[in-house]
Amino acid sequence: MTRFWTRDFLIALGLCVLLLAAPLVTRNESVFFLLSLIVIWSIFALAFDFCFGRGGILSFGHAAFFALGAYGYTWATMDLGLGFGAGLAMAILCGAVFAVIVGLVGQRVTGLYFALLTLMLAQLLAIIMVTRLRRFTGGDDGIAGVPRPMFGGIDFFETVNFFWLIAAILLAVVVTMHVLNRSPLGQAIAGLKQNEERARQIGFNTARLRLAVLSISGAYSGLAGALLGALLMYVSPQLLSWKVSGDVLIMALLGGTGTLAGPILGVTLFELLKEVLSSYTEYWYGILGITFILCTIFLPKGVVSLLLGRDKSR
Amino acid sequence: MAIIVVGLSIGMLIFLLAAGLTLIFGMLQVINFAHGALYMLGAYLAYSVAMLTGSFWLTLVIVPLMLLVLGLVIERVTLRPIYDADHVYQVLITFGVVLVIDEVVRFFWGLSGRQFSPAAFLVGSIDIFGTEVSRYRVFVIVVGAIVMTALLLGIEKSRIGLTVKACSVNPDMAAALGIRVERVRMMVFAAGAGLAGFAGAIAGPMLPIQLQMGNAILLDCFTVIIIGGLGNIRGAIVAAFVVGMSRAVGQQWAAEWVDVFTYSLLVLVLLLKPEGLFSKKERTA
Amino acid sequence: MSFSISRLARQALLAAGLVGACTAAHAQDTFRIAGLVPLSGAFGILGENMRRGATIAIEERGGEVLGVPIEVVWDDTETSTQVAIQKATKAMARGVDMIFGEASSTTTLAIMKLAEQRKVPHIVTLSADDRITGADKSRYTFRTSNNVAMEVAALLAFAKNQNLEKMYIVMADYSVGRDLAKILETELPKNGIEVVGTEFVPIGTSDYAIILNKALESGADGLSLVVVGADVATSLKQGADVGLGEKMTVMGLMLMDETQGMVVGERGSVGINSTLRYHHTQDSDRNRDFVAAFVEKYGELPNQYAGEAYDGMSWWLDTVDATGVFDKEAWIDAFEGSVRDSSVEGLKVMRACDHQAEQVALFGTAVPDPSGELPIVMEIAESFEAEELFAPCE
Amino acid sequence: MTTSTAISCAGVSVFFDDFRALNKVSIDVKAGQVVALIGPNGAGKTTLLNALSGRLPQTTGRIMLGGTDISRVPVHRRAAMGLGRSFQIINIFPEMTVRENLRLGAQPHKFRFQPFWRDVSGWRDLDEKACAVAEEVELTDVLDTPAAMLSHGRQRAVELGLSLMSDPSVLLLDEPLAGVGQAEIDQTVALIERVRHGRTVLLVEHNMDVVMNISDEIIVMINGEILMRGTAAEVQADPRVREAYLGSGDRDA
Repeated sequence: MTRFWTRDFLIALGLCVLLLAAPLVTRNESVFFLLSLIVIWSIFALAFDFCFGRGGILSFGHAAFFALGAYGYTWATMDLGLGFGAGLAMAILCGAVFAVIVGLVGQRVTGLYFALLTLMLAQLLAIIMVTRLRRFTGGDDGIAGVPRPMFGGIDFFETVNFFWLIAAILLAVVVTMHVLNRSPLGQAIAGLKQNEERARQIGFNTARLRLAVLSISGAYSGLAGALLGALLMYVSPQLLSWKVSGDVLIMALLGGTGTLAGPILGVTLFELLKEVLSSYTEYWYGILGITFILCTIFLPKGVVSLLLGRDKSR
Repeated sequence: MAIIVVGLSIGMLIFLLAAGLTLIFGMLQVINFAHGALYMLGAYLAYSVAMLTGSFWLTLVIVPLMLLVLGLVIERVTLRPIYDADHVYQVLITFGVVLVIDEVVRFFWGLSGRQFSPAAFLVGSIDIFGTEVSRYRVFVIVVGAIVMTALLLGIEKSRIGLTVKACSVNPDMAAALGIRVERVRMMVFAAGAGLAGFAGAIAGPMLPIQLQMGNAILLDCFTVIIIGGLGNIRGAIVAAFVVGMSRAVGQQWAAEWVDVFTYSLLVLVLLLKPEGLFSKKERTA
Repeated sequence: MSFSISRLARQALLAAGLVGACTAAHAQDTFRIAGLVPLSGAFGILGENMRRGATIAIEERGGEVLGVPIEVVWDDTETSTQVAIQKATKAMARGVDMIFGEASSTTTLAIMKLAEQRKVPHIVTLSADDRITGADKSRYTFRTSNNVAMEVAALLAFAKNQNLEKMYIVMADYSVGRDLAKILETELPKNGIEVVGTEFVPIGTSDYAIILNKALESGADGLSLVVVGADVATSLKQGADVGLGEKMTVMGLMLMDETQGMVVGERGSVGINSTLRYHHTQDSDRNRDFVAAFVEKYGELPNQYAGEAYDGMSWWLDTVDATGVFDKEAWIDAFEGSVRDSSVEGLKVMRACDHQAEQVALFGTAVPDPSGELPIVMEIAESFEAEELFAPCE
Repeated sequence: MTTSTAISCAGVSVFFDDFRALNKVSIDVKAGQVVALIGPNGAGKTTLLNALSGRLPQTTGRIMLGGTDISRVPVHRRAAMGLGRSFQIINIFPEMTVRENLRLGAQPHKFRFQPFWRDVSGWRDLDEKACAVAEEVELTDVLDTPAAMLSHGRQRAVELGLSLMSDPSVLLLDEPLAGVGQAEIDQTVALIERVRHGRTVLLVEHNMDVVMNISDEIIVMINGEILMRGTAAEVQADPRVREAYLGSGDRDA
């Protein structure tokens, strides 16, 4: 805690730099596409882990924040005709606002029950968005033609350029999160996770702290959702599926929670594994499952523990 | 009348699954996401057993036993090594088990769905008070009721039930009393898997046997165990009927609103009585 | 720490290099096809058969077109539009010469937007949504199979020929379903059939017993059952319990075929009427050859998904081959207005105005399999000519 | 020594369903005093502390801190108003160092409005405050050790230090000697003697020697009610107290 340049932070930065440097090695578009997915899901996994690994709040419904971010961006850019920056702002707002709503609704509920509540709220939102709000969500069909950014005369339809942009955003996310974790608020959140009762007793308004955790996590999730919408140029309520919430949980835990490098590593491993396995075997799904089981048993602190050693907080 | 029979049969099927899920939660404090996959595997195995032996009744005996054994293996290989870790990791590992079971089913049975018929006298419909209802659904209700009674008696009256209760309420104390808690956990998980297999075999003639059947019913089971209270078997019984009947009644009058209604109810329960509608004990862990 | 990072980096670069090497190797010396079909999830069985049908089409021409080998990469879209879009974007980044797929209309609609942007020819052999060749039509997308409009026309004609009086409609609750219900509700009365009730059911409903019971008790003699995905099997299987097929004339779009019969079983299937995109008994030389090749390779008869996939793929490849040039725009120009008199289903014409194939529509009825191998086989009950089904191009 | 009341409650009851854990209890503690709550298990001592600190809502009754009614004030606000407490079971932030623990304890009070990008480790006055308290509770030598690695007695000191960081005028201590080894008891008692200066202390404790030594007054509770109140000598002499400890210790909440 004393040093600013913790090993975890350095590794996370290193991963970002590695990603940013990828275009120097290859010019292959499909590689960038894969890397773009890794970048976006890394932001999402970091957002999820801010909630779970930092704030100690388990959620099975993070897909809702992610999807609302994607839709917020879509509405801002397609319906309101706003630019990329305003679109991202809208996405962040949508994610954060819904997270606050979830937090307010679930004020009296904690632990596993809160996790189940988030799952059910996300399901409820999914059903309403598919069946009752077709006009705004495109129903099962979703909305195609979500724009990518346009500024500085750069063609962001070139996957490389878009990749550079989102990799820079990932870098910004990593840095801001690190700063946030070391800030008074970050310390208060750490206190909330380690001992909520005591945090309340020494004078923290833990209810409000939980809302802060959720809204920050929701905001980052919304940002990630918007970037995915822009990458695919498509959004649909399938983003709300509980599988999305499950995926991000798996990725974050696989990599190692409560760290910055862990979620990024988890996402990278997950996506690369999927990519490599599915090109070699039809049964990649099952092999992925076995890999998870083995990792959970033998690397309970995540892949990142291999790099951080036993003393992971330093 | 048809509504009642349909509602009860849905409720019974969900109960068979939710009972295992809630028992496992009570004992292991783990939400077993693989429960739906076990149920699906049970249905496919039932198909194969029915094809091989030609007997519907044999499937109802053999399949639960097979799943029971599989449950023992799964518990021993995946959950036991990480008992002491955070429960989230145990949930995560059940996700992994889902992927593996899905793959196994795809490997052995392929992508196409299957079906098999129940014993001949269960085919078709019978007339009850002037309405025609499916014989098989009546059978499901009867069998479900028998299993339900047996479970209740087993848990609340028998020695085994007491042991299980002791272990789930206070494992350390139980261990101090000489109960082998690890073994009890394993047995409970296996029993839950066996029940899931039984549910799969029962569902075979009534619902299409296909790869995604487990996912579809799992959310219903979550609904039931949340409304009934996690770990509460009596609550699960009542909640299964509430869900089953509300499905049936809902479809009769407003099919489009059934899902919205169900999830709203769930959210309300989680907010107002997170320990479940039918649990007395205050629990907000 | 630094050791592990460098190892990771090396692996990442290796992975990147592998893909890079593959794409760099062939510029125009292969014809690259991206097969985007669901191989897992609810539509996995559809995608698997589409893959088989298309594979026969490629193999029967020796795996070559325009004198270069065909390279197909099949990507599992996992029955999810989201995944499909990811795979499609990746495929286009790889640089492919054509896209084949998908099964679900929603996904196809999303993919065709991408294909249009990247100017890649896109062949659809299953998705039936009218928008694909209607409101959302694009220069790069062609449909060689049925659309919903013609299937509905066939359904209406079939209902009329059955001399039904009262119809009950059970409809999947999604946007296409809502539109369809409106069409049926206005068109059926014009044929002298009264609509006595319409029920919208959420996709993925696990129990249809109550809804089917309502239909039975409505006094209708006909039931239009339009459901999708796993719901088809669910509803029919549960209908079997109450003898649905015996008490009402049940008809629907893509409701029953031999594959579906295996899931539903004989009892729930016999007597169910459904549109058929293709049937292996169709009488044409090409069909006989195709069926023979298919049976030899896969050991079973081709179903409608396989048949339509074969038909679209072989038609397209023949057209491409005939142009003699490696030019996507030229292929598209050639395919517009192309006449296929030797398709497995007889004459097909690719309309230049909307890229929809004009063709026959079939209506089949499930009957017990005389050989006893399958629960049921489909018997073609009626066949409607293209002129009855299509309005001429404007 | 002033004679004003530091903390008091009137007619406070806490019911769990039909079980009355506290039944119309009224007490008042004068500023600067050390008052001990004793009684058999289940007498309602911890419940009373919980009601006073706001951890449990009281069913009936009123709680006053100084001259202010705090009956409906949430826990965290009571802490800000000068009410500190420690817990029977060690209740600290185990993964943090002692320094981080203490810093966190001061954060919600004097140092509330700080920009979010401010790095906690570069925060001088917060650090000084933490060091000052660490000195008071004799933890200076282990400032940068993770709290979980300390001995039980020293974790008690962290616990106490945490309660002091908000500069409380009233301290509620719940069994500060629970689990502390024989060797460390004197040390901990000395600590309590030190921190009581300038503060009011209400303490629950089972170690009678300690209670008799450090408290100005003793309140004996049984079955959710107050049995008697008096000096150490008065309590020791009262036959009812003896009977309460020997006779009716069967009630277990």
